[in-house]
Amino acid sequence: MTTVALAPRVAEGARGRVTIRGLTKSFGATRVLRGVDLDIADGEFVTVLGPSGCGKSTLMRIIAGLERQDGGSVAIGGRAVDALRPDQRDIAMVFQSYALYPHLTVRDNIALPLRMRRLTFAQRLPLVGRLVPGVRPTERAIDEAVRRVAAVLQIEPLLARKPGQLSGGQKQRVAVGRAMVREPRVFLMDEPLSNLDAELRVHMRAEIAELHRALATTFIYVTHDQAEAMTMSDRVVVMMDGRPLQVAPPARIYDDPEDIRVARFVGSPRINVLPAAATGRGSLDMRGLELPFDADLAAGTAVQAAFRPGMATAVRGSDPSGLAGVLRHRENLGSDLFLHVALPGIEAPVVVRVDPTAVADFPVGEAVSVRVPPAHALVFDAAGARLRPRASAAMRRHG
Amino acid sequence: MADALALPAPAAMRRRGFGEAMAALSLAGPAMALMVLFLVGPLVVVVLLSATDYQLGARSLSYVGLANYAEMFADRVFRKSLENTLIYVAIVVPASVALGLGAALLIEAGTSLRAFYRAVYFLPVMATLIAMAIVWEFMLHPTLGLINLALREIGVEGYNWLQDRRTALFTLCGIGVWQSVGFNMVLFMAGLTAIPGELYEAAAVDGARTGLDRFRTVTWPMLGPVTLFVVVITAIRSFQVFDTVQVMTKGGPNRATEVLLYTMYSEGFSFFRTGYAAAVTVVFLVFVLALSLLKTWVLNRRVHYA
Amino acid sequence: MLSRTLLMAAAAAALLAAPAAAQKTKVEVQYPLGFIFDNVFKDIKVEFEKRNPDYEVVYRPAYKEYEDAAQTALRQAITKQLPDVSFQAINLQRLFVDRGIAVDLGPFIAAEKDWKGQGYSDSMMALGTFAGKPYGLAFAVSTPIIYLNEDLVRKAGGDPENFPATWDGIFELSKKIHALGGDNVGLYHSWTITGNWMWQALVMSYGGTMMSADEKKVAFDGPAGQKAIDLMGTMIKDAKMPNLAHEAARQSFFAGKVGIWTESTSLLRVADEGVGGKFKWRTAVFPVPAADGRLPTGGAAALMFAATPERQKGAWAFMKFVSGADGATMMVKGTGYMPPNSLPADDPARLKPFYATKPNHLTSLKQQKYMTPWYAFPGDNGLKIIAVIKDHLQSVVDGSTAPRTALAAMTKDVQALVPK
Amino acid sequence: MRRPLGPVGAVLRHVVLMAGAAVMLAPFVWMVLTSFKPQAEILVAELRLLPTRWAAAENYATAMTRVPMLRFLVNGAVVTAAIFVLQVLVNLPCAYALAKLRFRGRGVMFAVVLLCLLIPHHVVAIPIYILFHQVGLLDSYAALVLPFAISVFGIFLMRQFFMTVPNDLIDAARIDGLGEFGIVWRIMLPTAVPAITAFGIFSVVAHWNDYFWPLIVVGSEELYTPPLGVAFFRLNDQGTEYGPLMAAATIVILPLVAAFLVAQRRFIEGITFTGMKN
Repeated sequence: MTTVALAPRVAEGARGRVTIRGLTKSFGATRVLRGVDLDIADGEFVTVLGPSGCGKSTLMRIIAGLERQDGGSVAIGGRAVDALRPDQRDIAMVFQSYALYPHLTVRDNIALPLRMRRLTFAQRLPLVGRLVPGVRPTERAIDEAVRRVAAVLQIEPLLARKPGQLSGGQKQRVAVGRAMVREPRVFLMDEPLSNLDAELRVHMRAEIAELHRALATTFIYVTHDQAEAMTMSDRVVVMMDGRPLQVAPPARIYDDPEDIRVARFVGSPRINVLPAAATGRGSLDMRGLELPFDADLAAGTAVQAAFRPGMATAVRGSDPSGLAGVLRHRENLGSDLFLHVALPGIEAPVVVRVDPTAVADFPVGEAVSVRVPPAHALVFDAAGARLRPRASAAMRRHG
Repeated sequence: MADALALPAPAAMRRRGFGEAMAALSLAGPAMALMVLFLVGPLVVVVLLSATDYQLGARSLSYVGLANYAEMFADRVFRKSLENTLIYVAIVVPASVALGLGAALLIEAGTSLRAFYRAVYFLPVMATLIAMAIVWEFMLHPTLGLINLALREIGVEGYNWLQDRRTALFTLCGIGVWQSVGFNMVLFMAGLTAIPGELYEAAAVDGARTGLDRFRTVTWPMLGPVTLFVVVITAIRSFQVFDTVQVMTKGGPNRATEVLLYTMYSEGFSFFRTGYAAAVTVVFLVFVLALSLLKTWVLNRRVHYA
Repeated sequence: MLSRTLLMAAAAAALLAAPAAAQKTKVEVQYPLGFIFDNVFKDIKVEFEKRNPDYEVVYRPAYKEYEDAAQTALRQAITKQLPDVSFQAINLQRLFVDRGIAVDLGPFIAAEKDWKGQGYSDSMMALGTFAGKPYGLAFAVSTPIIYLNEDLVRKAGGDPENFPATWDGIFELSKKIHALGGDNVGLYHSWTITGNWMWQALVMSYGGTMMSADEKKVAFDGPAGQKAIDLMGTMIKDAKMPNLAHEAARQSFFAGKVGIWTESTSLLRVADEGVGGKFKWRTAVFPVPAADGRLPTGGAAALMFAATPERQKGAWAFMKFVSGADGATMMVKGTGYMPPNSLPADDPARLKPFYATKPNHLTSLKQQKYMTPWYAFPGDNGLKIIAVIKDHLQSVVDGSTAPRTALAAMTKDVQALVPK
Repeated sequence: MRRPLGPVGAVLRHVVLMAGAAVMLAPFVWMVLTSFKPQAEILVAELRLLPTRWAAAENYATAMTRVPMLRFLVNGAVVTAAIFVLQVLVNLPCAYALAKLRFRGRGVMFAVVLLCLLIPHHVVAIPIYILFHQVGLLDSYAALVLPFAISVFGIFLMRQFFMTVPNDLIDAARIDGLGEFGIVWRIMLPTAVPAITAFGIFSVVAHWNDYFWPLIVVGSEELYTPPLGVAFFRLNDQGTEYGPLMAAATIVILPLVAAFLVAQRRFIEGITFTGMKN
């Protein structure tokens, strides 16, 4: 997929714009979507990220028209599509299981959507359809389109095979090809990489990102894998409990989460969260350690302070400027060394990244102190909403 | 704009929902209509008919309550029929299940000629029973039949198998067993292949040395549910014995081979006593229904569905 | 069997020639007991079509036996596929009359000139008359007679010329034949014939009836019936009658293994062919022990099932022909039945010379004085009653039930099936 | 999977299985041999396997011509094929709807299917007979075929199979522009070929061999199916001409047995598969 021969589509501004308003959906007593609003610009690559059961797949299926919403609306290209069948919405979808028709060859799989729209019912009839006038030129055009797509995806040698004879990666490409061939306004991708092995997944990530750049079509991509979200998207929608928590570019999601659930979901190892309390004098008390934090908090207000393992440092022995604990376990990944430090009275250990060359400095069972640079501490209120110091809060409004 | 969009399009959406229901209805509709016409409706009708004195072709009928049932249980032919059917089931089920299991185990115990044996034992399942009944009738002919000729070769006096009231029913049982062994055998084979090989290895590690040990510790417990299932469906099939009786003995001699379905057939379609035949049908239904429910229960325990 | 193949071929040819024959009106006919009647009906078709060129006779596959004939026709009535003319057992005509299937022949007879003059005697017409209306035209009538293997009888010390007229004498002879050893059978009484005909014969020969005069109560358990059932018991126990199927017994007689065989007169021609000169045989009269003893008239009558006037015309023409003097002549020569029609027996151009050369055929004629209608049970359960009687008699013949016990059970079961 | 038998066990296995095989095969062998013998050799009461004079041609010719045997075979083929085609046309869409569509009343519908599974066909014979009598359908091809157009077992089996088809496949088809009918015939039908084959074998075997229903509804010889035909043949000659009779029996069982011998594995799998669910 190194060269994309498909000409980027002439921008029509709103062509691939997706507008979602107040979308709600329940399955029985379970509320799956609790009011989703989303604006996706034409040509944008948006990833919907969330744990399983957060409603991200339902959201995608409603956009596709495969599921009916209880309330709210979806517009594609400025036109409400709620009453339209999936095939009338001008979208294409790549499924997690690829959903290739097992009885059709790769060629026929890719050609099927074109046949369905370009041929009449009579022309599609088996055997006799061939005799209906006008079939031949259309079939030729379809065949041409299939070949073009196959060339782009480099699956020409596979065209005569059936899906059962393909590897996972090949199937994935065919599925993408079937979506591409109809030149939709919006590509919907439902965890398209999750059935691939780790190595192939990394490779396909790059290909999809490249494909998006080449097609410049709107991509809506659903995944529970943060790496995919972070590496490919223009913007990420982090969804939880049927609601988008934050919609932002990947870096912002990681560095500047709006909600503790977002902070917890994104990043590996997980972010460390410790209870803290406002001192009432522009700082927080985190287990006896004072963190400067300029916010309007009454003294004693319970908050949660969080910091990513890579942002803290660890020193052997006890250190008054750090949180005192005991080293329980070391995780040496070669590139990184993660220390799991147990703090008294806290169940989950705090994880800190250190330079792996320093492994000898940290014997298991010894006392370790964790230092948290105040600038890298993220503060959330008891309910999990982000708290910001006064200055940066003002700044953020323009950001 | 946002507000305008936020309004759902209820009419349009309802239309789409309606469309899906319509699609489901048109897909399932023909089957459902036929189901009512040919299964549910007739089931109700047969129960209702059993409370009437309807005669096929008659212009009227009247309600007689349980009179048909009273007559039935007082009728020697019916009691004989019920008794014979139960005897038939009681013989054919254990015999054909045991032989089917034995054949499956023996065939699977080795590799040579496996396909041959399987095909041979299965052949009677495929062959048109009515044609084979005629062949059996010839084989059982008192003077010209293979069986008596073969018996005479070894110095045994044969019987007039189908004409003798002492042997007729058992002869039919024998044909029933012959016909269903192969069917049970393949079901058992399917059950055998479903037993993971590791279990035999585990049993060997745990000290099961002889074939009997292996059978008792692994094969039999694993085949248990299959066996129960095979027993029940063989019972259901045996309850429906008809072809051999109709063509070979017509229920005779002296009702010695009268069975439920034949009673129903002769009452309904030879004597045209439709109401009475419906009552016989209801009794037949009760037995088969009980067995079918048992089967569903067995199936439910074994594989999860619905 | 070759003739049947020819028949099929002829039918096929007729089918191919359909356009040419399209003008002819078809008369669809169905009759029972193909092994007795096939030849006769083949000839009748030829002769009838010669005399009635407007009609074409089409035969349906023959009914196996009388009960099968009735069942099939009743079912055909339901599927509306009745033949135009159907031959049914004399005692089963009632089923079709009661159900309104058979057509009243009164108007057709009324339109005929000198009906009686054509040989239809009152006694014969009575066989097909119900509630005062004629429905059936008797076609072939029979009585039970005795077939005897002269060779075996002689070997056992009997005299075929002076064959015993009593059961006791017959049993005595039977025992002697049985004592000859081998697999020789002294006596076979064809008790299964159409379920109850022979039973009626025994009961009636002792002066009994099947039902009370008002047809409400079973009467065959009276003294006559008791004698009859005891007689059957004696046949089994003393006269050593084996428990054979009817067909097997017939084959055995033809093979020369049965000494005394009670059977319908209808099988005379079949027996001629079956025995084929292997041994000498003759017929004798059936014992009628009681002074008021009777014998039921077996045989078949033609019923009209045709529904449209067009079809009825053809059906009537055919019925008239088969039961008339010439049809009866062909039938008698080809079977063993007695003629229904009074004309041919004494007609030198018809049966007189035939009877002169076939003394076996005369036995039944000698019994004419005993003839009484073959009783038809009332109500809808006629067929079932026949089956019930057959079952109970079977239990006597196979020795599983004492005769009197069986009679009591049979009485009870039949009583339950007749209208109250 | 199991340990191989020792030499004694192996021999014993063959001895027992061969004895069983002889019993299973005896009627077939006797039937075929008898169909080669002239009447005179059949009627001798002694055990002789091979004919001294071969009468195969006569016997089979008689079997084919005395009754319209060819017609019966064609009837059998037409009726079984019609039943199977109708079964697919009627039951496949229903199974799809029950497996993959959400609509009100689906639960009730499926419950009815499960209930109907418990009804043996013999039970509804009388009412259907009366129904056909009322509408004048008795003694017709329709009477032979129509009652079997609905196969709740087929619905059940297909539904079970469709449950295993990923929903994604159906969604993909919807997005590609297929309607629900299109999905049934263009996607589900080809996908379900193995299950349909198994069901087809089950259906064909059952209806080619069926005797009960044709016996009841058919009166005219022209409509006889092979089982009725061979029974009719037997009645027709008083059951004494065994050579042609055995030839007729051979002819009737031949199509299925031949198909079975050719595609043994498939037949056994089909019957096992349906048998386990039935």
